[in-house]
Amino acid sequence: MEIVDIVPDVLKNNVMITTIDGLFKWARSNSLWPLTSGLSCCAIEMMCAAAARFDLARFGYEVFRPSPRQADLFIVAGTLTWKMAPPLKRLYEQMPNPKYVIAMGSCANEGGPFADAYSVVPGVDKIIPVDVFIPGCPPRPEALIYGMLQLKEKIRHPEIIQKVKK
Amino acid sequence: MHEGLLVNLTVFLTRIAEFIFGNIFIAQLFIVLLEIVVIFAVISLAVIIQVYMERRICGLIQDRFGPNRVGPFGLLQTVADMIKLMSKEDIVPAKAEKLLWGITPMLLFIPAALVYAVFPFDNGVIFADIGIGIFFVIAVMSQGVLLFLLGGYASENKYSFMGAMRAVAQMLSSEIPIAFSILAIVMMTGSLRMSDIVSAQSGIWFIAVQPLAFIIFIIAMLMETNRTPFDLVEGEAEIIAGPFTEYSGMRWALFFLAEYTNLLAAAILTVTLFLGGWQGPFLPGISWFILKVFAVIFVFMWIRWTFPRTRIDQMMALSWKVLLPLALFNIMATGIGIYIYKWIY
Amino acid sequence: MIKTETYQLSMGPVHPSTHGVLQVLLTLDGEKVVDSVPCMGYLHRGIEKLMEARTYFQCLPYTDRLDYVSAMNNNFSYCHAVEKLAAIDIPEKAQYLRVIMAELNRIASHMIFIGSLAVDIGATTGMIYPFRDRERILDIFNELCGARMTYSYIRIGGVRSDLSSAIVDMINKFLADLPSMLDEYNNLLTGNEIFQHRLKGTSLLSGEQARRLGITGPMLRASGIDYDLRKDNTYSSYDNFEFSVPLGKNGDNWDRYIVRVKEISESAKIIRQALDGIPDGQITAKVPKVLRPPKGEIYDTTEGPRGEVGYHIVSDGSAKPYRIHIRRPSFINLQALNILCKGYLVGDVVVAMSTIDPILGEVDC
Amino acid sequence: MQGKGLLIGLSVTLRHFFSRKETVQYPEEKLVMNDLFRGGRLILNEKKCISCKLCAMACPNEALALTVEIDEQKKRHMKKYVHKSGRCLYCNFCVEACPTKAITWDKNYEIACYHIEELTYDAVKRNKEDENNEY
Amino acid sequence: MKRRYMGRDKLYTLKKDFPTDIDFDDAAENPSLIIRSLPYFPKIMHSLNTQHKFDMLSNITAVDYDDYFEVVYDLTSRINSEELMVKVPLAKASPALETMTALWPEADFHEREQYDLMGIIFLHHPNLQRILLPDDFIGYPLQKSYRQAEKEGENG
Repeated sequence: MEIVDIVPDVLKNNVMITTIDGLFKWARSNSLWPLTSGLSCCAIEMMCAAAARFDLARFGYEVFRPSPRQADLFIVAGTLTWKMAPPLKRLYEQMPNPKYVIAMGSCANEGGPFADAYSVVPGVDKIIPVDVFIPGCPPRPEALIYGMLQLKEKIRHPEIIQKVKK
Repeated sequence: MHEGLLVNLTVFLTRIAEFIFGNIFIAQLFIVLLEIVVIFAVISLAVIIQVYMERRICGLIQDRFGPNRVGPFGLLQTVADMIKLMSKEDIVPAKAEKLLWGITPMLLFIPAALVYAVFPFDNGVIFADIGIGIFFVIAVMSQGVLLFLLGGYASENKYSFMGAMRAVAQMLSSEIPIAFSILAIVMMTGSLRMSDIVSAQSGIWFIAVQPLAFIIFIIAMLMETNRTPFDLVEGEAEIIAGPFTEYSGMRWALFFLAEYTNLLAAAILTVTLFLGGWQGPFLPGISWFILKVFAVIFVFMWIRWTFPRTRIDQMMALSWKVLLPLALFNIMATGIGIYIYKWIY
Repeated sequence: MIKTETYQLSMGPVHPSTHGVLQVLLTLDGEKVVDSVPCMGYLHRGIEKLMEARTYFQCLPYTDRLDYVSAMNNNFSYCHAVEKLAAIDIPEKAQYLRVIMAELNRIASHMIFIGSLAVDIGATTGMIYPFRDRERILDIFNELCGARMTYSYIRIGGVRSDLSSAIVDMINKFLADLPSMLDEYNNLLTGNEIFQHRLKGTSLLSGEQARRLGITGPMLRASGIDYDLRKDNTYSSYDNFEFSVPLGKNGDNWDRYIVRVKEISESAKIIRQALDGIPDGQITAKVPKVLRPPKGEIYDTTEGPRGEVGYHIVSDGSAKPYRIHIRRPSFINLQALNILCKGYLVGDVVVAMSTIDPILGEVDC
Repeated sequence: MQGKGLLIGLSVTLRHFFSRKETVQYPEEKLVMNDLFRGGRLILNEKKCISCKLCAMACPNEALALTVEIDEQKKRHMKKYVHKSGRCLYCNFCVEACPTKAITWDKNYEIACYHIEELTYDAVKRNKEDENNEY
Repeated sequence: MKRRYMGRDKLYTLKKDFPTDIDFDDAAENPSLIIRSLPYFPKIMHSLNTQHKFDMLSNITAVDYDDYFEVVYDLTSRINSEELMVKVPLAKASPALETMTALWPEADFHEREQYDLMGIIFLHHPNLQRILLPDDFIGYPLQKSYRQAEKEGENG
């Protein structure tokens, strides 16, 4: 639901609320700063996405912040193990709201090749909420960019998720 | 000598204000406040342009484009970043020294903006043309480090504290070469006043007369502004983000702003001391000034995206064992030069 | 009286310079490192256990994910071991193709090394250039087997597909451009005085120490010990090619960097010779649909980009391996971390960690 | 001479500042995926499929869950062909194992989704949906 | 140059020194050395290290057979260009044997890994702790009897 819909009729003339909301949505969707955190294979593809050929910077998403305090986006790139789960959750909690999570690759989605292993978390969404899933093992850098653009859509139009869900 | 465009504008505005308020004192106060607002707006705009420049230059150097999607040519990218940072949650670490931690980012902007009071932007356009101009700049610029120390200490984070310690060490090593390299110029002009230094360069810029001082000054200025190859304070690969590690959202943005404000100040200082300030043919002074400042900023960014980072001990060794003796030698050479010059003429 | 105290700093598991999820517990005295302990296992995925439940063919994709920046070399090592166990003879042509791909992947892996070292040392541009050039190799692999990182190209009994003329052209073109790429890295990084000052004389590892710690690969050779399995225990068709093994002198960070840079051109030499001399013939040997190696045990090693990759396979005569244990070079090389860090500054720890060049997928298995 | 290397480095980066850019502007320009590319979703050609389940047996990680139905004429039909892409290694073993080349990749890597349920899909059902869309 | 397996003559000389303690399959092409008596194990390894110049302990692995454990050492001699596989069977009840860290310092991580995943105890090891799995992990996953506990709690 848009904030516009919550506004009582008396205040409908108050344009500022909706404008600022829209402005923030525009700003957030155009400035997703990912946390520098590669878990495994997909991290290399994440680096490739930021390198010359694919250039994440065109969308303004290249500011990889090493400190979770300044990051907006957590790209879980790789296999999550039970040993890594507590630090990962802590990192997620250290990030300031609003924060987003992308699960990149099969391992992060549902455990991937290692779904049956004794030490692997079968899916990041068991630990932290995930906004976008990117299938692939590892996904191509374009697929990551596409995933980030999907996230951008989601931030701008939060209502589209309900439409897609069956 | 007051003939610049901006001066005339100010005089004109003062007249209008005097007419409105009917009191010369209130009118002048009003104009001063207006000037402060304008300078803050200009600094903010310059910072936004610098951040955009940095990201584009970084991209172009690295065979890619850099931000080019948000707005025309990606010009609104930094605006989006700033608005986003404003809308972020404000996290205060549970173990931080709350008061110190909270006020640090706000205080940090003061020394960063204060130095702009004595910079001559154009002929006669200077807020306070005080007699100890250059001394004032050196004194105020070094205050920034105190707040780095404060922020790093108050965060109660080991990385922050290490960053803060490094910041202090770095400031101590950079201030002295800066002061000594500037001293050579002061010897030549015989004045600490900024406008005198600029007008002394009407014939020949000091970069030609004092090349050694210029090199020392640039290297020390890179240290002062914490930029690669001397970005030890926030060396990402080593100590995460140094003193800012625990800051988020708008508080971090203030650190970020202060950093680029310092960079701008460093570029302005370089232009004023070595590149003839606002002076130049044909175009009005202010445009020459802006052109030169951004050229210097480009060089700083170019250096940043080319060089690796030094180690803390190497940085200090460079400063104390190389730059300082060289600066002292330069002072001696300048003294001899001045003496010979006077003896000939 | 002033008293100083040491303090603990935990670098990782998420830290920009630990190349994944390695955690290093540093005991520091100011900025000086007193002690450093690597803690791994944050990426332990139990590959050895998973392999026991899969057939020999199905194990292959898992080897891709061990050392994920040089999957070809892992495929190679695994297939070599299984073939030795099952006594399968590989056609000459397949061996040449394997060597070409393994060496190309070695170049790609060393490019990642240069890039990550550069970014750890603060030169971001130095990271982008090798990554840009690595894309060329990935293009070749993509054309060859349709994947950028997890190739599964080298199969038990041979290789998956033949080289097309387009791929040969791509490789030739890459090899022609390689010297200019290396020149660029040398101009940007190797020649840079700051870079040299950072690397030279730091994190010394003597030859004797390296030998005793079982260090292998470029790290051992940087300490001046001439030991390269491609020469000292030739496998596949490496004895057909002329190449030299670059050696370092002091075993400092600089040597570890330079040895790898030199290895890139040596690998290029091998590829060139192999491309010229590809014999005609089959690309796969006859391998039964369900491979049941005879009962027995094998330990086989090959030279990966990080050192000696070894597979210990126990077969009980069934289609699935009874036990596989993998000797991962980065895992063993990490034992040297304390020697490399002790007595140096925090800035050197980062560099030392880079020049060990651990890949966490391999360390944690 | 100290400092020479620094100047050479600066010249390298300045040259690149003006040189041609390497970037493929992704959403507008796309790299062409070759025939071997393994990625995207599996397409099942039901006419070719003989329901032998070799693909599921070749899979290292049980990412394919098949349901085969035997109709009145004792012919085998694929009723459900579920591909759990969350377990998939994209190793191509299933495609290679197929004796009739009935399965292929659709080579569309733009399949990021918002819900975890969308990762698992039924290729037979997708075929039907496509048919319905066409008519 | 190709590495050889340790020559049969050398194996015989070794057998002469430790007649009852070691064993090898004479019929096999590359017979691995099987150590029958645990007390002599460090001595035999010492002799391999010093006399036969096996300067590299390339790999340590442990195999879980139906009724015994077997620890396998893969030795390499860079000097003589030789290799050798040494096997030590251990009883299921007490899988413990002497550490090799004194002879080959590189054995440190290898032994910790086998302890972690297979539950083999290496006596006198300087720091025998879990290396890959978390400290609170229960069981030794590579043992054939290990059954994965019901997906370790959905709440994480």
